[in-house]
This record gives sequence, C-alpha cells and structure tokens, in this order.
Amino acid sequence: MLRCLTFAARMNFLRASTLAVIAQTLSVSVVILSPAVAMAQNDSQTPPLPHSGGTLRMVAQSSGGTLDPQISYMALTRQFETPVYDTLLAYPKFAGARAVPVIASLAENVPQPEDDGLTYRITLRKGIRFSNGHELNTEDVAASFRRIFKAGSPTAGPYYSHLKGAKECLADPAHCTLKEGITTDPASRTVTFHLDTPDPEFLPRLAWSHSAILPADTPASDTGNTAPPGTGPYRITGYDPTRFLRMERNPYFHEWAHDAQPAGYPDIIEATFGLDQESELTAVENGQFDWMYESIPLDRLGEAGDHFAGQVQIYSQLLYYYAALNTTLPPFDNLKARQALNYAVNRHAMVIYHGGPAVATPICQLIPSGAPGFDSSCAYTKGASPEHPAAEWKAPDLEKARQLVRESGTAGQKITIVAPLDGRYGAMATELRNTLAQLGYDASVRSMTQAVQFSYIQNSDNRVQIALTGWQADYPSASSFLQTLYSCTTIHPHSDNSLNVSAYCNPDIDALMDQSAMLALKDYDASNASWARADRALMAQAPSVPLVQIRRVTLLAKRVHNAIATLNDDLLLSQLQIK
Amino acid sequence: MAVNFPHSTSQPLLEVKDLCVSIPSYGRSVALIEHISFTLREREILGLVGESGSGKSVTATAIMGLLDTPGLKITGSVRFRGQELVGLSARKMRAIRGRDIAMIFQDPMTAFTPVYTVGWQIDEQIMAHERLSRKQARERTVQLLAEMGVPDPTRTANRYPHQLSGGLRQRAVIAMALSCNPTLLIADEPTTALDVTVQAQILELISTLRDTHGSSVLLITHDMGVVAETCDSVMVLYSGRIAETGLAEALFAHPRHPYTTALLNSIPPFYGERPHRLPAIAGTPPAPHERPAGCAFSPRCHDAQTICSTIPPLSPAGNGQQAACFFSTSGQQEH
Amino acid sequence: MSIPAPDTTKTLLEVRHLHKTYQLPGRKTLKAVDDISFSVRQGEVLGLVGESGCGKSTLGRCLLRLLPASSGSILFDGQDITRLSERKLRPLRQRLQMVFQDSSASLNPRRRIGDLLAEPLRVHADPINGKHTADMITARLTELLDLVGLPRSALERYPHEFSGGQKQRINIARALTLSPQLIVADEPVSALDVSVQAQIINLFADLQDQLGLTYVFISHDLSVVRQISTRVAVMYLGSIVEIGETDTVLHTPAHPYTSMLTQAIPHPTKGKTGLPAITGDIPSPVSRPSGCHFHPRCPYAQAICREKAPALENVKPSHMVSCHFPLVALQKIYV
Amino acid sequence: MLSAFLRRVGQTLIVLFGISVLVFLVFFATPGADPTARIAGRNASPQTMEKVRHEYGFDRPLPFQYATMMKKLFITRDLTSYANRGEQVVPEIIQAAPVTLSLVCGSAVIWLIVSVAMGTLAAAMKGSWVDRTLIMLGLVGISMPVFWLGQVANLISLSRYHDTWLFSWVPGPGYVPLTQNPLAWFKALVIPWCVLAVMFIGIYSRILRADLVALAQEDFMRTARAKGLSPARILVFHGLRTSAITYVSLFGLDFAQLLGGGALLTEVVFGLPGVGRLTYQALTNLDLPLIMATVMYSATFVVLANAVVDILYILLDPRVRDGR
Amino acid sequence: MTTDLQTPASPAPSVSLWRQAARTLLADKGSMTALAVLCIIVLACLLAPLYAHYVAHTDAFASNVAGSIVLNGHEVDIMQPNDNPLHLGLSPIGPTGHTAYLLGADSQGRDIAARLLYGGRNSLMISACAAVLCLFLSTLVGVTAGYFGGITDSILSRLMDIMWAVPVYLFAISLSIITVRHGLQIGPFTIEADNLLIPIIIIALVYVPYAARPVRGRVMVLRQAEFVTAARCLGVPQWRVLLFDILPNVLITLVVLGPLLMALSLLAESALSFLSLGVQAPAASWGTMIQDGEGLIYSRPVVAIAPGLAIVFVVLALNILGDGLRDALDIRNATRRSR
Repeated sequence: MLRCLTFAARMNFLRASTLAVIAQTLSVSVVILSPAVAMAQNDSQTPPLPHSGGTLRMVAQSSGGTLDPQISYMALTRQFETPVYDTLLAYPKFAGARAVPVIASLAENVPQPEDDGLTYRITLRKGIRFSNGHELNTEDVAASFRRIFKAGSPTAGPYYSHLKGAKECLADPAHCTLKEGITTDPASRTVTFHLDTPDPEFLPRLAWSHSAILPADTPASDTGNTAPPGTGPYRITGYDPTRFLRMERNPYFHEWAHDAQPAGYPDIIEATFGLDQESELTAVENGQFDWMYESIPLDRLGEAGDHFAGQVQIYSQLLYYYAALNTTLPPFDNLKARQALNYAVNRHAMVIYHGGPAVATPICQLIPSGAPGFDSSCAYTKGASPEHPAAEWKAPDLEKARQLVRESGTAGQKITIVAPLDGRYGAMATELRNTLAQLGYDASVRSMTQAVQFSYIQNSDNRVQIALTGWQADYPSASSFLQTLYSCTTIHPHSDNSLNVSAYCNPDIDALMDQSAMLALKDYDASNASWARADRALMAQAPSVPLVQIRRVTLLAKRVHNAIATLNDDLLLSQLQIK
Repeated sequence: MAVNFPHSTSQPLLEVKDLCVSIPSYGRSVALIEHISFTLREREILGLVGESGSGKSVTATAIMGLLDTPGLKITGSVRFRGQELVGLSARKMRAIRGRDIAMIFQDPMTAFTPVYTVGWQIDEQIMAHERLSRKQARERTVQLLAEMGVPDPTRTANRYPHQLSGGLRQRAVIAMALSCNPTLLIADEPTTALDVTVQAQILELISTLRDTHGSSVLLITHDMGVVAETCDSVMVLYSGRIAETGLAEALFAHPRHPYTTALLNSIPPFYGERPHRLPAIAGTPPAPHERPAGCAFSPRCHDAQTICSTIPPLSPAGNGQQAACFFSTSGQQEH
Repeated sequence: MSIPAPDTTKTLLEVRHLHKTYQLPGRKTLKAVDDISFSVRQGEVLGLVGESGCGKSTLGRCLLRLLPASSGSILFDGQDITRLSERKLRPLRQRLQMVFQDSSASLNPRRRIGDLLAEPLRVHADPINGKHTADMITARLTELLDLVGLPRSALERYPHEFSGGQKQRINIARALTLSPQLIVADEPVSALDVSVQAQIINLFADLQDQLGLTYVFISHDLSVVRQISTRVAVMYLGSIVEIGETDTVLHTPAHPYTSMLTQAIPHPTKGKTGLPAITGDIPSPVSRPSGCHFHPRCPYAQAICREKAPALENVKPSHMVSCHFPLVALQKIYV
Repeated sequence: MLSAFLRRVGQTLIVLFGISVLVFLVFFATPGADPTARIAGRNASPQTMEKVRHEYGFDRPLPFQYATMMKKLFITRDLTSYANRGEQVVPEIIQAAPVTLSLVCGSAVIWLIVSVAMGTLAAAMKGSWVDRTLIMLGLVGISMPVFWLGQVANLISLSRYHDTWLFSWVPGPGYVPLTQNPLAWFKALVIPWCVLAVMFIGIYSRILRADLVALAQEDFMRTARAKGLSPARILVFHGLRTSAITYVSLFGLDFAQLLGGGALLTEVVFGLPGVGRLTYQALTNLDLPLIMATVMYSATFVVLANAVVDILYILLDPRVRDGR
Repeated sequence: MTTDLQTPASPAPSVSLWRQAARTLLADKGSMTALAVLCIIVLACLLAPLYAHYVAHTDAFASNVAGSIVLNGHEVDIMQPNDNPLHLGLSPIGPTGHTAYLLGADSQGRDIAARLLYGGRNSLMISACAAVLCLFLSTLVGVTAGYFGGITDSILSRLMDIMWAVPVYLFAISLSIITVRHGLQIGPFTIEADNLLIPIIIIALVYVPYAARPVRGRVMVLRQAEFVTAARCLGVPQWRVLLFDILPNVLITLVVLGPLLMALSLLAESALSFLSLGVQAPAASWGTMIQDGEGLIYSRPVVAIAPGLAIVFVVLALNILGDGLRDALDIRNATRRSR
C-alpha cells in the first residue's frame, strides 16, 4: 500500500531534521529526462566490472532513524536498505516504465495465485547467505513474516492482514505463530502463503520492504540503530543517527538475479548527516560529496541548471500535492464549493512555486502520471467540465468558480487552511488562500510542522476544513491513490490515522474501486481502465483539489556516473560508479 | 594675598595663591572657589572650616590635582615646596600624590576598594612610589598599622575593609596615607562619619602626627569643635571665599567676621546657660551659582550696609586674624 | 518599671520592657532594643542620645508602630498601642507623629508640597466637622506654612526645589497637619548645616511653646539634645544606661559611658582641652559583650561587670543609671 | 555553607520539577501532540496503534507516564524519541552539546575580549568621540537580529564575496568536530562566533562602560588616584576588578542560557547541529521526550550557572563571602 | 569629583521632575534624532495602504507569481524563467526603480516595498503592544511581589525563576508552537491562531521576568523609602500609599524600560516570525519577510536585507531613545540591565 509523502519541497535548513526524515519518501520513481540520466541508463547495461571500487560519499540533511528494515518507514533509510536487504519478490532494478510488475528475488519464481487468490507458493533460491554467514532457509522466511507482527511493523495491518491468523497476530503480537498463514517445507525449500480473503496486491506486498527476510533469530523488537544482517551486496557497519552511516561489501554476497539485486560498484558507501540543503548543494558542487539526497533549493535551481546541467538528476515520482477538502464540514460539504475551488485554483502558479515546468506539472486527477490506471484527464480547467473533461489543465476558470460559489450559497464563510510549515507548502497555502479570497471566502492559513500536521489533519476532532498535503505511493498502484485516500474503510473518526482526510464516503464508487482491484488478479489492462473510470468518477465529486505532480531534482558530483533511478527504489546507491 | 601665621617660624610648605576653580553651567562660568590664598608651614595643622557648598573640599581636591570634571577651570597658584602644582603634568603630579601629599577622605567605609585586603592596598601605595618588594612593603604596612594603634596589625592587614570597624578602617586609611611619609596630609572631613568616641581617638591620632611623622595637616571639616580641638590655625570659608583666618584660639575667642561670630553663636552650647532660642542665622548658604554680588554673606548679615554690595577684601583684623568684612575691625558682635 | 517623671502632669507615653530583636542568618540575633522602659510626660522633651547602632532610631520607630515590637508594651495616653491593628491605630496616628532625619528622602519627589501636606487631611476625617473639605484643607495648609515659616508659594512646588532646611520645615509641617500631641523626631537636624540646624532647633522649641507639644528627640549630638530636652536618656547597645534631668545627666553623669561621651565632644569654646583617653570601638550589636555591655571599654570595670548586667536604678530621685559602680562621687562640674 | 548549598540544591530541584511538570502537562493539553500515530506509522491499523499505545504507556495515567519518563530520562537514560523511532534522546543531546559548547565558548571568548576592550576604552575616554563611537557601535550591535546578521554574513562570505581572497577560505555551513580537524573546526565556526558575539559585545561593553563610569565616582577610586597610582592601574586593578563582579554574574547567566539552547537562531542560520536547534526541532515536532530532555538540559545549565555565579561572587567579592 | 561639585539646578521655578526630564530629553540631540526616525518610520508604515493602492498599485497580500507588469512599455513577467538548458527554476523580478515593484518581488511575486510597509505596521504594533502589556504585567507582578513580600514574593519569585531557567527565545517558541495550532482560549474568549494578539501576549509574557525584576527591586527600595514610612506614619491607607507614593515612582522605571522593551519585543517578534511562529500568513511582518527572503538570499538578497535594515533602524532608534530617557530620568542603576 502506500504512505504519505511529501517533501521535495525545498527543505530549508531550518527545518527540523526529524521532520525531514519523516518527510522523505519511499519513493517509487520513474526515471525520465535529463541527458545525463539517459546516458547513465545506457551504461547500466554494461557489466559492472570496470568501474567498481572507491568510496561513495553521499550527504543528507538528517538520518532516517531506526535501521530495522521491517519498521523503518523513511525514504532515506530505504535508500540505504535497498542494497542490504532483500524480499522474496522485487521490482526490477532498472529505470523506466518497464520496471513493473514484480520479479523474483529471493524466491526462484513469481508465484501464481491458486484457489482464487487464496494460496501462493514460492521456492527459495539456494546458496544465499546473510552477511553473518548464515544460509537463508525457509524458517527465516516464516520468522520474518511473524516478526512483521511481533515487532509491530506499521504496515502489518494494512498489507499483511489477509494472511490466515494475521488478525490474531495483530491482536496479540506476542503469541503470534501465523502457523496457518505460512507453511514451509525446508526440504523442498518451499514456502506457502495461505490467505483468508483474496488480496489483489499480495505480490507487490511480497516485494514491499517491510517483508524483508531477516535471520530467524533476529530479536522481535525494533533493532533501532543496529542493523540486522541482510542478504544484499552491502552490510551496514556503522551508524550514528546524527552523524553518519557506513556500508561495506557483504563478503557472502554473490549476484543471483541481476535485475532483482545487482552487485554494487563502490567498495564503501558513506553517508554524512547534518548539512542543510544549501550546504549540501555547495558541497556537491565543490566535489566534497558525490550525491546530495535532498532536492536542490528552489532559489538555486537556476544556478544548478546554468553551471552543472550535466550533473543534475531529474526523475519523476508518483508524488503530487493536493488540498484535501473535508466533505463533512461547511463549506466543502457542498459539491459546488468543492468544484468551484477546483476550477479556480491556478495550477500554473503552483508549478512556479516548485521551480517551473521542468520540475512540476499541473495535475487535476487523483492517479498521477506514471502510475497504473493513469489516463490523463482534467475536468476542472477552462472549457471543461466533469462530464466533458479536457486532456490536460490549461487555465483556471474564475468565472465558473464564482458562479458555483454563488449557487452553493457558501460565500463569506470562514475557512482555515491547515498547511505544513515548510517553504513551498507555505507558498502553496498562500496561493490557495488568495484563491479562496477571490471566491469570496474569509480564508486564513494555519501552519504547523509537517510531522505534526500530517496526523493533525487526519483526526476528525480537529475539524480541519481544508488541508494541504502530498501523497506518494509505497509501490506503484492505483489503489494506493484512490482506495487509501477516498474509500469509506479508511475513515476512522477521532483517530490520528484516518487517511481519508476528505472523509469522503460513496458506496457506489467504493464498489467500483473494489471491482477494479479484483480485476487485476485476472486482467491487468482491464483493471487499469477500470481504475481510470473510478478516478474520473471520484474527481467529479471533487473530494480534493489535486495541484501539481513534481519531479525530484538533485545533484551528483562530476566523478559519479551510472545513476539509475528506479520505479520503486529512487536512485540506486549500489549502481553509482566513481571515476 | 597670602595669610601669614606670625607664630610659625618654620618654612612654608604649601603656598596657595589666588586659587580659583570654576565650572561652566548653563552657558556661564560659575566659580566654586574664588581667590583662596593661604600658607601652610611645616608641622602645622590648618583647619579649613565651612558649611556644605563653601568650597572646602574643592580647595583640597584642587590642591591634590584630583579635579577632572570636564570644563573645569583652575587658575591661581599652588606651590608645594616651591614647586608649582597647578598645570603640572599628570605624570609628575602622580609622583607627588601619595608620596609627598597624601589625602584621607570622609568615609572610611568607601575609601578602600572593597575587593582587596587593607594590607594589599597599603602595599600598593608603597610599591607605587618606592622600589620595594611586596614583602618589604608588607613589613612597613604592618609597622604603620601598629603605629596607628591598630591591634594585631598583621592580621588586620589581611582583612578586607568591610571586616573592620569604622574606627579601625579610618586608622588604616591614615596608615595608608602616611605610608610614604608624606610631608603634607590633607584630611577631608576625616571624622564626620564616625561616632564621637571614635572621633576623639582619630583626632588624637591626627594631632600627634606632626610629632611622630613630621607631617603638616590640612584638616577640612564643618565642625568648629573639631577645629578648636585639633588645629593651630583656622581658615573659615563661606560660599567659596575666605571669610576669616587666624590662629585657632584667637579666632574662636574673638571672631572678627560676622559670619564666624554668627556661626559660633548658632552652635548650641554644651556648658553654661541654655538660651531659650539659639541665635540662628537666617536663610541658607547660597549655592555657587546663586551667590549674591558683593559680600556673599551680606543677605544674611545683621550689619550689612550698602557697601557690602562690593566684595570686601581680606584685611588684617588684629590679633593676627584677617577677615573679609568692611566692619571687621570695629565690629566685634558678640551677642 | 516606669520612671517617676519630674513634674506632675499626666504621662502621655509609657514604654514597658520593650524588646526589638531581628533574626539574622546563621542563628544570630540582633537585639536592637533590649528591655527598655521609660515614660514621657505631657509637654516635656525627652532627648534620646547614643552613638550609631545603639538602637535609638529603632526605638523611635517602634514607638510609632512603624516597626512591630518583639515584646513589651507601648502605652499612648493610657492606651496600649503595641498590638493594635493598623485600622484601629489610624485614629491614634493623628496624635502621634514623626519627623525623620533625611528631609529629602521623607518627601515623595513626585508630589507637590501642597499635595503632600494635604494627604493626611484627606485620609483622616476632622473629629468635629467630619471629612475635610477643599476649603478647610487650603486654610489648614496656609496656617501650617505660616507656622513653620515657609512662603505660601511653596504649595505649588516640588520637594527638589527646596533646600535641606526648608525640606525639614515641610516635614515638620506635615507632621503637624493633624495637630498631634507627641512628635518623635529622629535626628531631625543632624543632616543640616550648623547655621540651618539652629533655625530648626528654634522652630521645634517655638512650636512646643505655641502648641504645647511633647517630643521624643533622638540625636547623637549632645549639644543639640541639651538645647532642647527636659530629660535625657542615654542608650548604649540597645539599652538605656542612664536617664534623668538633662543637665544632671550631661554635666554630672553617673554612667562611665555618659561621661566618656560628654568628654569626647570637642567644642569650640572649650578650646584644646585634650580629649580623654578612649579605648575601643563600639561593639557590633550582634555580638554584645556579656554582663554590662560597656565593660570592655570601661575604665572602672570590675569582674562583676563581665558577669552581671546591672539594672537601671535610681542614684538620685529622677536620675537612674544602669551601672554597678555609678560615678556619683567622681563627677566634675563644669561651669 | 552546607545548609546554603542544600537549600540551593532544593531550589534547583523545585525549579526543574516545576518546569518538567509544566512541559509535560502543556504537551498533553496540546491538540495534535499525541504521538501514537506517528510512532505507529502511516495508515497503521488500529491494533498496531493500540500496541504502540500500550508499549509506550500512553494508556496509563499521566502521573505514571511522567514518572516513567523521568526514570527513563535520568535513571536508565534510554528515553527514546516519539518522532523518530529508536532514536535515544540522551545520546542525541550528548552529540549536540559539543557543537553548542564550541559555538558558545568561542563566541564568549570574543565577546569577553572585545567588550572589555571596548567598555574600558570608552570609560577611559568618557565624553570623547572615541567614547561616542564605541557607544554607537555597541547600540548597533544590540539592534541587529542575530538571524538576519547571520544571513547577511552568509551572503557576504559564501555568495557575494566568496570568490575574493577575503572569504575564499570560508567553508559552507555545517560543523566539523574539533577532534576531527581543528583547523576546519575553527574555519567552520569563526563566522558564527563573531555573529553570535556581536549582540553580546554591544550589551557587555555598555554595561561595563556604565559600571566603570559609575565606579569613577566612587570614593575608593578617588582614594586610588590620591595614592598616586597610574590611570591604567586604577582602571584595571580598581575599576575592572570591581566591575568584574557585576560583569561575571551577568556573563554567567548569558553563557548558561546560550549553552542551554539560547543560541538556537545562530545554530539554525549556520546549520550547526547544536542543542538549540535540537530543542527547536523537538518543539516543532512536538516530540515530548526530546523536548523534556532538552528543556531539562537547558534549565539545568541555567540553574547550574546560577550556582557557579554565586561561587564566583564569593571568589570575587569578599563582602559576599562574609555575608553567608 | 567631589560632592561639592553639584551642577546647579535649572533656574526655572516649580517644575516637576517629569517636566525637567522632558526638557533634558528635548535638549538631547541623539534622542531627538531617534525620535524623528521613529516617527517617520511609523508614519510611513501607517500610510502603507496609500502607497500600495495609489502609488504601487499592488496588493501586498495576494500572491502574483503568474502575473506580469509593464515596465518601460514592455510586459515583464514577475517570475522570470531562468535561461538554462534544463529550464530549471524561476527568479522573482529584482528592484525595478519604478513605483511598482520598487524593491522587486518576493518568492510569491508580491511587491516587497509595499509589504515592507505593511510588515512594519504589524511589527511595530506587536512590539509596542507587547511592550505595554509586558510593562503592565510586570508592574502587577513586581509591585505585588515587592510590596507585599513574604510568601507572595517567594511564590512569584520562584515562578519567575522557572521562567528564567528557560532561554527566552526557546520559551517564546514553545508558547507559540502551542498556540499556533488552536489559538488561545482564555475563559470565554477565544483568540484565533492568526490573531496578532497571540504573538503580543507571548512576547509580553516572555519578558515579564526581565521587566518585573527591576520593578520589584524598585518597589522594594521604595517600600523602605522614608517617604513611604512617613505616609504610613500619617495613617495613609496602603492602597493610597501604593497608588500615590509607590506607583508614580515606579513609573520612571517603566518609562525607561518602555522603549528598551519595545526594542526587545521587536527583535523577539522578528525571530518568532522568522521561524513562522509569529505573524501568520498572509499578514506580513519584518520577521516573516526575512524568512521569505531567506530562500532567495543568493539570488535576491534585497528581499531579506530590506526588512532586516528596517528592524535595525527601529531597534537602534528605540535603544537610543531608551538611553536618552534613562539619562534624562537619571535612574541608571534601576535599569542598568533590562535584557
């Protein structure tokens, strides 16, 4: 499934490091554009031998907290863990739209659903060793899945509750056995998963990082700053959350499937924490570091484009910003008010706040470009309507918006926009406030730290009318954008975890979304088409105002080549070559 | 014109001539003291007496060269052993200060820097003027303290000013002043802050100094009793000018200036008959900037006449006294 | 035990076994007033003398309830005021007033004189006519100014525009506003120049004549006390050591301390008499010597003086002294 | 002496206790401060939320939670952050402290030297143009917002004039530990030092000048002059030495406040990962364990500094020594 | 110097100490210059709407990133695209030298000059109100603690100690973070989170210990003052003593503290706003403007420098004025340190 995403905004150096950590995303990326990147893609086809060795030095504003791969939910940590841990399945580690769907990694095969999607059977590869020398076996797999519940992985409920016995494990983690859910046969190295209800996304979830396979004797609690042994090409040998992280080669690693877990080039990967974005950029420009993790600050995009065009990395993400409209509170309990704002908002201005068209594109639908089920359409632009959507956003339609507001009779109401504190959010919130003011509302902005804001807007007790936020999928899927955010089941009143911020509930659309999801088990394309219909149906109800989809822009040092940004794993650290 | 004390045969130590100090205020110059002239001979104790604002402290500090208020103007001459002090360079003045001329101030409580021991501060003065080691200096300090009648001088030297009683402190102050054997000691109200019983001891000490240390003393006070008790000769100041000078005994017995007379009369007598009302002087002493033209005392004087609107010169009034009054020779107003 | 007063008029103020102690850090206690008893008759002036730290000011303030007494009682006109509430005390305040030493500090610099003088009239109702009207207040203020010899224009002015003597007149006027019977004057002239001091002493005397006031007059200056007082009480370290008729006490002292005091004051008419050999400083009131507190400085001290504190007893009618060996035989009478 | 010491300790504990209870209660009264959702992760199931709530004790009564937190903070010292799983707050502060210490100490040395020089010079030349200039400079120093001055310093040294010889040595913002590379440490900190010092130079030179000018009226200064001492000796041994009492006491308090996180704006502008920035981050994230730890840390410093100032007082002022 | 050297008092008859101080102040060139500068700045800020509407023709609060203006006959985008191969980033227009966008635009395309004036209104208003409120509270606390002493004093002093033990900016930030979400509820009154009262109250609260201390000290001195004893002796009730004898004398302390506190409040306000915890968008203050400009410090430094200079000028003027007042009222010791 997914998780919030955010970030990419120019985190200026003031911003709390912890917040930055939370804000980072487990990004699912599609590499696009950039001549440098295009070249790098060609390089990636060549064998790794010639350019291996050296120390890769990356720099990040702050660390990502715990290293426990089953608990960590931070994009940056994910960056480090990708070459350290493996899952049964994996998204292919190459760039572009071909990097879906999942392929086999620790498993020899991608399992076929049996019993109408209730049973999945895999066979483990032979000869794979953890970095402590222990050889991977079926018990490790079973233990790892139990550990998801025992250690309290955040996605235990949403992603793995279809397994038989998972409910008991959630209710009483200490006594979790999952003995009906997972059966193993050590002799044939087979592991069988038994589900109590079909899960159309079970395979992607076997590739999701929280299902990383760890040694069976890993303690069933958050390991914190010590990383348990993994199977990937590197192992983490040093970590201080405020200062650095160091990875060295895993002596037991050998490449078993290049596309699933390729061998790495650098001998050592070092990350330094504690620099703000401005300094990161300066340091990478000066060659002190090889890669800056954070995005290039907005006011220095021009400078980077002018002088370091060849080193700039731009890659798309399944990430967009939107304003969630609370459909249970005035004025946005009124459809016309919601639509009015959708018409009125100037998405071009929003693009400018993110650095221009090279970095951001307007979006007025709920599934972003690049995700399965994406079918470009815009119902709220000049000359379009929900019944007759245009292909893309052109310009705001203030006339129509004002008329809708008049019809809704909501003009003059007081509206508070709750936005994260950080730079670009601030600008977007102000723009949004302007728009609301132009429509005749009495609007104001209330900002708070992103970490706090994200749970704050979810809680119905806080009576948030309109919340500015962003969303990014854990892995590429339409359901993570539609079902997670707009289905009746994700409304949890009085709880900080209620991702349906709009509190939008429409049983008809829910049925359509369920249908689209289940279709995936049989017909991938039909499922995508159905998702696109669900997207348009939802957008006609305008539970939120999608604003911009953005790309990540970072800088590499001159000596670094072979940058590969994949759909699921951002930039692959292990594939960077140092010359 | 200098005042001479006929009885004294010794050499003049300090000769002050026409000393004037003025300060600018609201665009005009206000004289704090005017034409102060006197001579102090060796081993003589001269009392400078007057009410507040009469300029006695200004006179003393001017002699010491300690007046440094911006805009202040000093004219006239101060000759110490023949050396002119007015206009002397700061460095040369410093060498004289503390070594040849020492000064003690009214409040022994605040005369010492609070953060150093008394001994340290006396050592400091000795070492500033003589090439002595700290140990030698301390020896002299202890000896001086002993001479001043300080019990347990070694221990006292190591104590901080606030740990000493008022009397001990004033003794220490005097010890410090005498540490370099100055020939002139200027004592500015040395006993005003002290109790009578302690005052008596300190006055006793001061009057023996000329014998023990060969020092002359310029004693500044507002207390006629103190002057009578201690001094050889007296100079009475009124509003920045000399009113009368003379030998102490003679002056108190037969004051020639109406101010001196009135002042003495207004002190409640301790012996003899108690007058029902004291013969008080009407009005208050004028502040320097509102000093009347002519004789400054004329507005308060019973016998003032038209002539008093000019400044009376200091003229001999018999008995070795001099008084700045047109009627001094004739008028001996004893009420 | 109260002292028989010299005449037969009624006792206005009676103090019985008054104590005032302060707790200091480190379990030290300061006995500022230690078991003091005396009485004041209507129309008389009781002078309270002593050196600094003897507790005379504390005593004065206790009398007016400006400081709470630790124990003992104060009877004003027969009424015990020691433990009256502030509210009940307020009517009595009209009859019992105080004049302070520091004439500037006791006047609020931000208020006009008229305002300051009117304040008591505003808060106290007239016993006959009730609340004071504006006209009554104006009339009373003019009357007061005339009484203390200040121009009527003074009402519009601020305290800082007056000289020290004038300010003290204002203070006296304010104390008189409510026509009190008893005035406690705490060193009212010691901050003034001699020439002005005499004026104020005269004013006190005149007011007493005109208004039939009773004073408790606190001063360290024996001459001043002698001038104004009918009786004198001498204090040393919190206790009264001698009390009696003014000239008796001052000229034929029975207590060695009183004797030492009287001999220590230099007086211009006395000339150089040579001061008495006085030893030692006043001990700190925190660490008072045992037995008779004066014994370490007393030339006549015997063993008993160290051990037993003498009681205040009559040596003559209306002359009491607290000494094991009163000096009755040794007294010297000056003429 | 001992009782004074004990009383002091008692007062300190009361203050610390008061602050901690206040912070704790305020946190629970603040909407959006419940960390459960943040700890559990996005979209965590209600069961996971429950597990977290129980594991962290959020379902226990407040006094119990308070006691647990204090125990974890002071006794077992394994209190972990709510905002960032697994991050222990005590080591985090221990990491941040040297940064702040480096910043504040360096800055204090600068402001001490410069303010004493300026204050003394101004007092010695009272009324002259030198005095007036120094007073004005001090005022300007006090009037500049430190974060703005920091930005301007960054702009000049890192952007506008970075290519000139004057500023080419200036490294980008960030901190280098002294143990790692003393020269880089110095280079990284010298501009922050100066920026932080500016305001204090202004304050302290003014205080010192005023003090010295006031002291010049004192009797003992006149006595010192009457002793025939040189003006320099009078100024240093009698003036400065006496002023040191006031100066040091103020200095101690400011120094402690800065060490306790008061330098946060400077740390923020120069990207120094010190205590102030940590506290600020904790506050913005409503991360109670970290807030509690940093606030306790800073309060301890201030209270400790008060005690040190008292001791210095005793060392510097013999009158105080006898007073107790 | 000796005690005899008193400067003669001014010759004019019957002046209160207040009027005397005012005269001294009027004669002080520095203070008068500072006052003039302050007046000009305040006036300019008050006239902000006039400037924005009739001179610059802009709305200082509306974002205008997608807009353009006509300069010298050419239409110019307010956000200008960068001319690099990747078309990365846009920069706001720099100082134009025309009435519109005189100092250029900020990252949201708003006219900096107009915002500077509007921001000044808020900054000045907040700091002035905070100073007044702080003085009021400090007087309350200081007078209560100083006059009644005993337990009242102990409790209040401990409370102040607790506030002292937290660095002042951290304290302010903490309070802001709590209030910025939900506003403030005081009994039946609710103050919205974006109300300027919130920073005012916070700043005032934070500086209470700093101002209450000299006030308390002054009151304690005054309580012992002989004229208060004299008033008690005359049977003047306590409330009258407080009102007529204590307060007028405390007032000097307050008057001197006033400008200094306002200077401190202005700095605190700008710091809070700089951290986005003070004045809330879209309202501006000099602090929020510096914060806005921070992101543009490399490309358009004027955005941050202009409001910073405004702060420096105002604070400097206030400090000079405070010094002048202190000298005029001559209570150097009472307020030597008010930080």
